[in-house]
Amino acid sequence: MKKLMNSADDFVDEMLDGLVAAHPSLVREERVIRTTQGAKSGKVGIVSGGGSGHLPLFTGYVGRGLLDACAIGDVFAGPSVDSCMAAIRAADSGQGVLRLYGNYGGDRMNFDLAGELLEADGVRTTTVLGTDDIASAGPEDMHKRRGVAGIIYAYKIAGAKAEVGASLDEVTAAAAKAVARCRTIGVALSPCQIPGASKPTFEIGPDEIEMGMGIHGEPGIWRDKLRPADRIADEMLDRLLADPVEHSSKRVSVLVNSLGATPLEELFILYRRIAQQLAGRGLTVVQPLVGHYATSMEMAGCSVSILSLDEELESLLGAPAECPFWRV
Amino acid sequence: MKKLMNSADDFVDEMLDGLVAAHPSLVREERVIRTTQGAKSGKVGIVSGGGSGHLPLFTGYVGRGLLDACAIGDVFAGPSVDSCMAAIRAADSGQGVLRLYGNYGGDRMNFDLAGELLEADGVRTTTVLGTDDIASAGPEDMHKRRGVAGIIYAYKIAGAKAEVGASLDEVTAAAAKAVARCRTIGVALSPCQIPGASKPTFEIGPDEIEMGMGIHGEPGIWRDKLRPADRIADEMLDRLLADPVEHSSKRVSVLVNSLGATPLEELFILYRRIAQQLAGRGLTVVQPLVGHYATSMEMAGCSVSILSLDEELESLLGAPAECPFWRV
Amino acid sequence: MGLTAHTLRHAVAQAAESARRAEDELNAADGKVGDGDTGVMLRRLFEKLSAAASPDQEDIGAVFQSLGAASASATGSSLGTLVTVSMLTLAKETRGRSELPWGEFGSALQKVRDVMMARGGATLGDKTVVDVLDAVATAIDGLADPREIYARAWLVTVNTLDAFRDKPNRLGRARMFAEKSIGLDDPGMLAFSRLLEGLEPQNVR
Amino acid sequence: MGLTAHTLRHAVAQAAESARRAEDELNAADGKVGDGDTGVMLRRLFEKLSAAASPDQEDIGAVFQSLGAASASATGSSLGTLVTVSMLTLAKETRGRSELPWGEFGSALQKVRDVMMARGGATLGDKTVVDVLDAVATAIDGLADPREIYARAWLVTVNTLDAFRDKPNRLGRARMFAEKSIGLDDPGMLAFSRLLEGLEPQNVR
Ligand SMILES: Nc1ncnc2c1ncn2[C@@H]1O[C@H](COP(=O)(O)OP(=O)(O)O)[C@@H](O)[C@H]1O
Ligand SMILES: Nc1ncnc2c1ncn2[C@@H]1O[C@H](COP(=O)(O)OP(=O)(O)O)[C@@H](O)[C@H]1O
Ligand SMILES: [Mg+2]
Ligand SMILES: [Mg+2]
Ligand SMILES: [Mg+2]
Ligand SMILES: [Mg+2]
Repeated sequence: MKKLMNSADDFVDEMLDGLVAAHPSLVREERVIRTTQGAKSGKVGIVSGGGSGHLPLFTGYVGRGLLDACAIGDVFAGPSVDSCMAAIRAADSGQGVLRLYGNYGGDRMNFDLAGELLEADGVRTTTVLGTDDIASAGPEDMHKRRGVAGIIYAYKIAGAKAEVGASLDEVTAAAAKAVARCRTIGVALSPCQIPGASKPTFEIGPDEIEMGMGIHGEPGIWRDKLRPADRIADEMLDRLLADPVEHSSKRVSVLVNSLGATPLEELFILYRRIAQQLAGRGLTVVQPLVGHYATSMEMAGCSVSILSLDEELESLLGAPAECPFWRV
Repeated sequence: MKKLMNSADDFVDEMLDGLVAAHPSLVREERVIRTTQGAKSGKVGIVSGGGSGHLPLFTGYVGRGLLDACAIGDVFAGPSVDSCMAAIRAADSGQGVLRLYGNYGGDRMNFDLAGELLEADGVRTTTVLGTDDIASAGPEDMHKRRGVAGIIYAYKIAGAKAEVGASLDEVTAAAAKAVARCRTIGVALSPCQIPGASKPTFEIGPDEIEMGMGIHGEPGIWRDKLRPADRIADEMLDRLLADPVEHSSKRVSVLVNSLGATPLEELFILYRRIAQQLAGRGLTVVQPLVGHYATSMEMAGCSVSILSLDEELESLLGAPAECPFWRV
Repeated sequence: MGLTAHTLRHAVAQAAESARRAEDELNAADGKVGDGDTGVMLRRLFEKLSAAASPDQEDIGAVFQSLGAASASATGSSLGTLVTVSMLTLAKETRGRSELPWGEFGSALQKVRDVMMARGGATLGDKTVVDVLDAVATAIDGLADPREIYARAWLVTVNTLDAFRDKPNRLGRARMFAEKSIGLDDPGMLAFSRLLEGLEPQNVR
Repeated sequence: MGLTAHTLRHAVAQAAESARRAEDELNAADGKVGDGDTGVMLRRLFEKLSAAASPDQEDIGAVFQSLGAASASATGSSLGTLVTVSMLTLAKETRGRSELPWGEFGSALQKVRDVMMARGGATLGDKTVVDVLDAVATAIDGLADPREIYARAWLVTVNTLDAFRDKPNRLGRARMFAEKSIGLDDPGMLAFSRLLEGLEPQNVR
């Protein structure tokens, strides 16, 4: 796969340099991106992080009403312990910091270790893990599920909660509620390639799709011939709505997200069907999102996320927020 | 190439349905997208249009301080005469309408014919054609150049001018100035495929790139092996800055645009270099744009646009504006 | 004798059938020099035209007018728009008449050629649909026997394709591929020939 | 006799060289069950570790500490983070000492295994780097002759790879590929074997 890059080893650092050059609201310090103003005094901090290769995730969501700082690793590798520590420090104004990131082994080791090392300095941290990918484990193994695109809802909701002066526990509870009420499923059409790797993350036939495949190419639920968009949308929605959500509600937000190469045209074709189907089930869509929100570089495919709202979540979702890739 | 769609014949209409379902600020009437509020009384109208397959172009730029309406054709085909007429009518509040679209044969025939047919009804129209693609003809044949991503600068500038109550002639002049001071060049890495077509728009080797290729696969300046991103960025910039611009200035805006499959990571790697090089030449970058602004579905590659600013253009560029894909 | 509303409707239905059959071939021809959509565009367009030619019209100008209107709403591709202006031109020429005499057919086609050139900016020799239309319009000028018109039209169409095959395209998207286009048929000219070929000569009476 | 700061630095340099040589092989192994980056990660990590092992330190605990610090800043991959915690553990074990006696080597590795399991959540039998480390730590327990230690370590490493090859991966990314992973070496275990293989036994004295 062709990449516009200089070298695999410089891929992430050059990407980060470009990101902050284009977005003066962001500052780079090694493998940490934070807001230019720094931790807002009196506000609980929120950090996230993960591997590179998922832009706008994770660094692109640093901004007012969203993340305060973000630790970023090599492509598809966790952020280093140092980066996690630095991100937490950057986000801390003394009110404590929520670590809000996807449920992946490497990321957890690093954020956990960072938190333990900082405890000695009196930094208070809590953790909420994104676990929205319903294809990665059954409902009985909810805690084993991976975090994918739906985590941006948790960013938004925790960010809005922190913005109004809520305590660390309250912000943590809001993030946990957002995760608990969000479900995502993806479908993959073509792989991507890690810079420096000798081949793509997986192979798939020229007429095949894989339902439920993960954003790093983790195997999904089935692989079969491509079928009409409406049938794919229906199956994704059926699976999402069949997954049990405590207190599921009649008002939802929907995110139809490109994994990279899938163009907006196709996302809108899917969204059209999803909106029809949700309306048919008596569900009202609030603040839908259609676009590139969490990608795997040049991978083709998409994910659909549903966030089941309650009054609190809906008002937090609608609160003003601003980062380079999302503004409310 | 795999596409998430139902049928080639329904591709555009279903895409438009999804677009307006996701964005309540837009209304669809057949093959026209307009603002929900309709033509603003006392304001000059601005319409654009072109073939589908370039989202966010063209329909995604309908909004306050940008386009009032947009006529949209089949994938890579011009909008029909009827759509052009309907878009112009939708944009007209009696102050006349600027037709602002890319310089392609089919589009011109249709917008011209539409204008002539509407003249009988007393609708005043003017035309400014996007001609920013420097690879499509030499500076001596400026009027033969195709319009590509740089047209969004003309949208923004004409839109801001209209918003402050300027006359049709003034809005037209502002758009013409933006076009005259904007230059774009693209590089293609892989093709796209028109829904229903039997094969991709062009063929290119697994390690090749083509400098200057057009957004529909029109041949470029050279085709050769992939090279480091910095060398590509340098050549694109050299070509852009070597192209004569009347009153070129020391303040520029830059748009680094993905043609579709090329991910944000790579765009930022390019932008990093471009920003360095521009600074090295004593140029100041104002409001850079890096992302998916004018695509060709799943085509891989990117374009770089430079807009040479003066005081008027800079203030119009910075004026508030809002559409689903760009907010200032 | 001449072209009546009935004959015209029948011809449009035949053209729709021809366009359907030629879809892949025309896409492929356009794929070599353009964006590969001539066939799908033409098939979709003639589906709509065929539906738009309402069966109860006697005024041939009115039929051409509805075809023009349908085309104006159905397509915006270069070739499609030239079909639109052709239909609108023929509508103007035949308004209020119940037939277009065969003897006037050639000069009507010359008018169509002229508006196409005015609208699209092509000049003769650019290797576009205009060149084959010009050749046909000239060749049948003054002829009044529909069988002879058809035979001459078919002959010059084939000859014009042959004559232009080894010239470069000078207009439209194919212009960019000027050198590559040598040895290839222009998709618009080829489309014209496929539509003509599909008209049953016995209907042209 | 034991592991000194000098020997450790030399071993790290050798490991960096081994990681460079094994980069493609490890990427390929990880490509079959994971995301294909074990090799590139390890090569980059050991480049940085090799640069971080400053030549003027006599305190072996201080050398381990700088290796741990370098690793903590250089990598966040699963395997890389396990290297980080290993180095930090060994730093704690050897702080202020100029050598780690060979007789204590096995028990030090057992501590490393334990922190790896605590940090990463793996259990024995999951087919991860932990399994080969456990086998080695157990096999060399109490041995004091470096040549014997190396020989035993190499033997059980090979045996452990053999023993696990036909079992499914139960942890990390490879867990998702449990069935597919049967018959394949775990990339982390394979990495361990390549690094060990590259250590010149004559240096281990
Ligand atoms: N300006 C023009 N004047 C005359 N004929 C044209 C013109 N532009 C295109 N054509 C004809 O149309 C054909 C291409 O049709 P089509 O593929 O439908 O258009 P598009 O280029 O919009 O995809 C060309 O082969 C040529 O014969
Ligand atoms: N939680 C864990 N505990 C023990 N070993 C692990 C764990 N996670 C991964 N590993 C080891 O790391 C190897 C993968 O390393 P690497 O490719 O660098 O990680 P990543 O999965 O982050 O890309 C696995 O083969 C396994 O041996
Ligand atoms: Mg990895
Ligand atoms: Mg076309
Ligand atoms: Mg075409
Ligand atoms: Mg890996």
